[in-house]
Amino acid sequence: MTYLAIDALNVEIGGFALRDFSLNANRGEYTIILGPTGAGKTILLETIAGLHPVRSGRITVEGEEITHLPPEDRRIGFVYQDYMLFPHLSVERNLGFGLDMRRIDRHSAITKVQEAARLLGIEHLLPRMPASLSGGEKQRVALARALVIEPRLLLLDEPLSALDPERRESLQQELSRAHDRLSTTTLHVTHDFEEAISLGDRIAVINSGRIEQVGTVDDIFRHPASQFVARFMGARNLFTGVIKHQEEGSVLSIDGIKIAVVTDRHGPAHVSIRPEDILISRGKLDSSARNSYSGRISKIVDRGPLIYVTVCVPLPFVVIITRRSLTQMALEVGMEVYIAFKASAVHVF
Amino acid sequence: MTYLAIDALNVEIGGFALRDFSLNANRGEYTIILGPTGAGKTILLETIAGLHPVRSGRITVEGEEITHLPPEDRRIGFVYQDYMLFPHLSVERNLGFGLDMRRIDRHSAITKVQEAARLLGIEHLLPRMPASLSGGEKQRVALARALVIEPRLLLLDEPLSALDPERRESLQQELSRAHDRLSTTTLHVTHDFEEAISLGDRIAVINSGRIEQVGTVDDIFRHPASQFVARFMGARNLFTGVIKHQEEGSVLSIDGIKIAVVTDRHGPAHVSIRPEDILISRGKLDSSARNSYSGRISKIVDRGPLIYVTVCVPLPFVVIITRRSLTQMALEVGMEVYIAFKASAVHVF
Amino acid sequence: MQTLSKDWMRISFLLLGGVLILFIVWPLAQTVLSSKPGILWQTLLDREVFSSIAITFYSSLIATGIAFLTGVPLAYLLARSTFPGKRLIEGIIDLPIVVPHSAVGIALLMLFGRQGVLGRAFAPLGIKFVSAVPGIVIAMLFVSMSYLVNAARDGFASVDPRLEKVARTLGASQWRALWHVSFPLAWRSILSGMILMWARGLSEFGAVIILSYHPTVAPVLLYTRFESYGLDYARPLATILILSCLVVFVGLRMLTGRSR
Amino acid sequence: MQTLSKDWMRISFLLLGGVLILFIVWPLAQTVLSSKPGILWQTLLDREVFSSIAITFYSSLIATGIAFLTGVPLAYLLARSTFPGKRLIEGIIDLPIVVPHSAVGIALLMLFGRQGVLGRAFAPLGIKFVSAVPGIVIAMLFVSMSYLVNAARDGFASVDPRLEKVARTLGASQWRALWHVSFPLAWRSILSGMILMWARGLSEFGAVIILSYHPTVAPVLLYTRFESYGLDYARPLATILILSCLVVFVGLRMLTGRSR
Repeated sequence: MTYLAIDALNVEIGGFALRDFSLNANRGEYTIILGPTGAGKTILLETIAGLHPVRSGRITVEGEEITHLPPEDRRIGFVYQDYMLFPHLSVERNLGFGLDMRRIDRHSAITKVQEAARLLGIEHLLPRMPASLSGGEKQRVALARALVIEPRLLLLDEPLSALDPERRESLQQELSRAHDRLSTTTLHVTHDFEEAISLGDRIAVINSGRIEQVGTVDDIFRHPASQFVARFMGARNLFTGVIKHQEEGSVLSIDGIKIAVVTDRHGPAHVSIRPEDILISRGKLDSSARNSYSGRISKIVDRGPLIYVTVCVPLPFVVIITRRSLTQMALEVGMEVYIAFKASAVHVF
Repeated sequence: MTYLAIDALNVEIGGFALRDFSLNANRGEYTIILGPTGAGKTILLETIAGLHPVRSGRITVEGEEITHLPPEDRRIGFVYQDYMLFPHLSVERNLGFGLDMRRIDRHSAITKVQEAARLLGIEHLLPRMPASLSGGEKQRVALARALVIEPRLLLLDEPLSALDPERRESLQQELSRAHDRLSTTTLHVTHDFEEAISLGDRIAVINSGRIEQVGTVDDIFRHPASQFVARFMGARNLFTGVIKHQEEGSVLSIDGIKIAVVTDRHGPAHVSIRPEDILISRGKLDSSARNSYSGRISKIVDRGPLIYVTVCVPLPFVVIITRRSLTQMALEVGMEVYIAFKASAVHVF
Repeated sequence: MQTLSKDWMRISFLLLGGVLILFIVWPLAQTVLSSKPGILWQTLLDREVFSSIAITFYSSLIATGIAFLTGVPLAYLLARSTFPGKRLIEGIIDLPIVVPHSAVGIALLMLFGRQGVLGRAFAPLGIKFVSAVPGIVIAMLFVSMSYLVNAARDGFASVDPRLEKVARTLGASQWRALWHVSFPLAWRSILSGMILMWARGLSEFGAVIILSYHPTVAPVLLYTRFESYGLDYARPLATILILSCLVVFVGLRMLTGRSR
Repeated sequence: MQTLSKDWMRISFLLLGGVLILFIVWPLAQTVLSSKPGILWQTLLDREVFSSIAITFYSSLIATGIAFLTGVPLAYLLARSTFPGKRLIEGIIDLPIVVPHSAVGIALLMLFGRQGVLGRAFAPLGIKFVSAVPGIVIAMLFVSMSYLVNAARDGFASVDPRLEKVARTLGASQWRALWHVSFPLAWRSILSGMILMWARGLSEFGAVIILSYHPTVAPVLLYTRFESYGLDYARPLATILILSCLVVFVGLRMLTGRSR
């Protein structure tokens, strides 16, 4: 049975609207809601949390309808992009706020706060005031505050976007770890494509208040359901595989094909290669490019000055070349060609 | 004789200081002052315009000392990055402001305003109010307003940085055109490396209130005088040549070497190629890369995981490769190699 | 030369402004400095003076309390909601600043006087407004409530509404979210508004004198002493009033960066 | 349920705030509405009323003019410069709002009275302040200048100083840059400050009555009529004062988005 069911929701708030919005999630699932800025992602989450009146439609959690329940009776954790810690309360009292409001007895409240702080590694911050925390610390406190009430649903509104890149990675791991441990059903809103891919069991792409597509990363990337999804994903060579460290350097294996990469990471990972970084030739290449494959051209798309050539290795690689290269090399569909790209051109995330 | 001479200027304004700042310019010269954000470029210009008191040092124009002259007596045109049009005056009265203040008679004032408006192609905007103009239009008006007083010196404070890329190019041409026509001695401040290269007869690189180096584009690029200049320029393959349209596409010629490029421009131009976009190999390459040259390795610099290889074609190209490629190909200084890069990897500006 | 010409404009502006500053400071300073401490102390011990000051202080405190109960919720609505007529209400809140004080007294008397609608309505409850503390309170309330409502509205407006939203998701009712989050965060603004309102209430004369000659508030007592016995007799009380307002005002300034 | 609980808090807040709004509007409305137009007209034709209104209006206008000449330059300095004692000056500018009006009258009388330092200094010039228009003007100036200075300062602060710098490079002296650029751009704020100051000056009673019983300003005339003949006789004049303030105030509101 679906754990969270949003059914034909209609909401209208100051010029913005959700229309016939439907989305389901199973217990413990981590769903990424991916959409461009201004797609109404925050309003969607606020509506699920009960902060906006619903015109029509239903929201149910575990079969219980919560559509018209006030937010304080929903037990849904919410983390805003810019933290929204209570500036007049210490970290400890921020974490305890939800328990105080629910009139949990003092003793078990202290235990729960301690537990949540331990889970996110912020025990040492408990006596501090929010103003003295760094961005990453604030974010962790906001997450702990939402988790301490043992929410039935966790809503994250672009939780990583206000952080600098290094912090981002560590908090991303924190999120994964917390989710693995607690398996709280989570909706995580973002406009960042790579964030979506690294975190989501599944991704829902939304645009102007409407679901465009829901599916796995591969589904959405390989079979975009609409023009918008295709455009939003962009033309990229995106692959998922396992990175191993070998003598000659790191190698990512996908379906038996090995791609040399430059990274410290290992284990499952995603990589992308920009189509303009791939070289195509009719003869075998002997160059500094460590990745070199032979394949067959499966598609040639003409886009004015630039030509998109898809080469199946059999893994499909999209390569961008100039019109002149196309005529010079006389490329045609079905032709056997070589492609090559440098290990440093492979983006791992 | 130098037209503008700034000699050992010392200025201190709210925590920021110019120290022993010296800079000369000949009549009609277009000098770019290039430096990172926060290097004190705006304060430098404001000081030259007379808006900050000078502690010590001298500023002379045409031999006349202006160090302590009030700004209204200097006849120095100033264009701020964010236009600073007078919002309560029409474009026409904005242009005429400097003439009114100088009590130029009404008839010749109208003529001068018309001329300046014609030079910058804003005659149709004269009756409009500044609030109704686009960014590019505002910029043109601000430029015309500064030029209408026939300044002895024109100071431009990041005049292009507030524009979007397309506007930028057209206003950049406007600037060149106005300068070619009027040959007003100009100081143009920017933090944008490419803007500096496309516009400057000469470039002065400044950092924290101090001149680091003054010279031609080539001087600064090829022979950085300091660590800072070298770092700020970055490791790029930068060349200057002439673009011609040929049957097979556009080609840039430099010292007899031809580089295929993708562009609509022709005539003198600069190009840069990122070192990581160049492929290196020991045998001749037959690929989609339209630019392919043989040359000799003149230098190999080891920077940890990445290696910088300089190949003289004899034009020197810097190529970045991985350590593994280096050992695999057994590259050594003096070795004959081939390099290749795609026409689309060449950045023209 | 540049610095010199700059200085000329600055200097003339400072001189002009200095005249205005001097015009404010000189009379107050002279009044305070020319009073002997012994006489001030004696004046304070005067029963009539003491009771008038006491009445002034606590009437203004009651008026501030009433404005707190009614005006702070209104300020919250003005900061958080948009509704038709909002701009009108904001205008009405600012209105008492410009209505002549003696006209305020007349208008209040027409409504709260013995013949007035509310005067008659409250009479059975034993509350009368003419020549009574309730009259003083409503006069003070009328002329000074703007300061509290505006300060409280600005205070609430500076609290991010999403803090309340987060509190709601954490289990706080709307009321508790206001009480535990927005109210403590707006408290400094509200408090400074209350102090300003209280001080403005203390200083009211025109509206109060029409409603209540007896009991007498301090500004009215000051006036009657001046009328009956002349300047020298009025001066110590004036000094005491100015000094107590200065203390309140300095306290206010220390509480907030800028009071306005 | 959520909307309902939301509404409960809103409704109770609106009710509480409504009491306050009603408290402001009702007395004013009743005063205005219960006066017959014929009687108002007759009152206006009364020589004593007409001259008191004229004196009030032009005294306040003169006070506003003086504050414009001295306070606007000061406001410019406060907006554009930082100098030691700036915060102190800002405090002094706000001070008149909290000083009791009758104490202001006493303090001014001590300085400008027949025995006062300035009173004696101005006497040879034929200017006297007690029972004379100059006294009315200084009383009004004291209690109302804060509004103009603060509005002008905010107005100047909102003009980018670089606009003046550009004007300087175009050949404007410092003074002309101020006059042709900053002043026109701050003009709306300054004008609204002048209107507010003027209206506040009109409404002053406590400070004025101590300095000048004759010539009589309208708020004082209102009070003396009430004292001598009672409420019914005072009402038409109160109505006229309230109406003229309302007109000024609505004009102010239309001039600026929000007056504060």
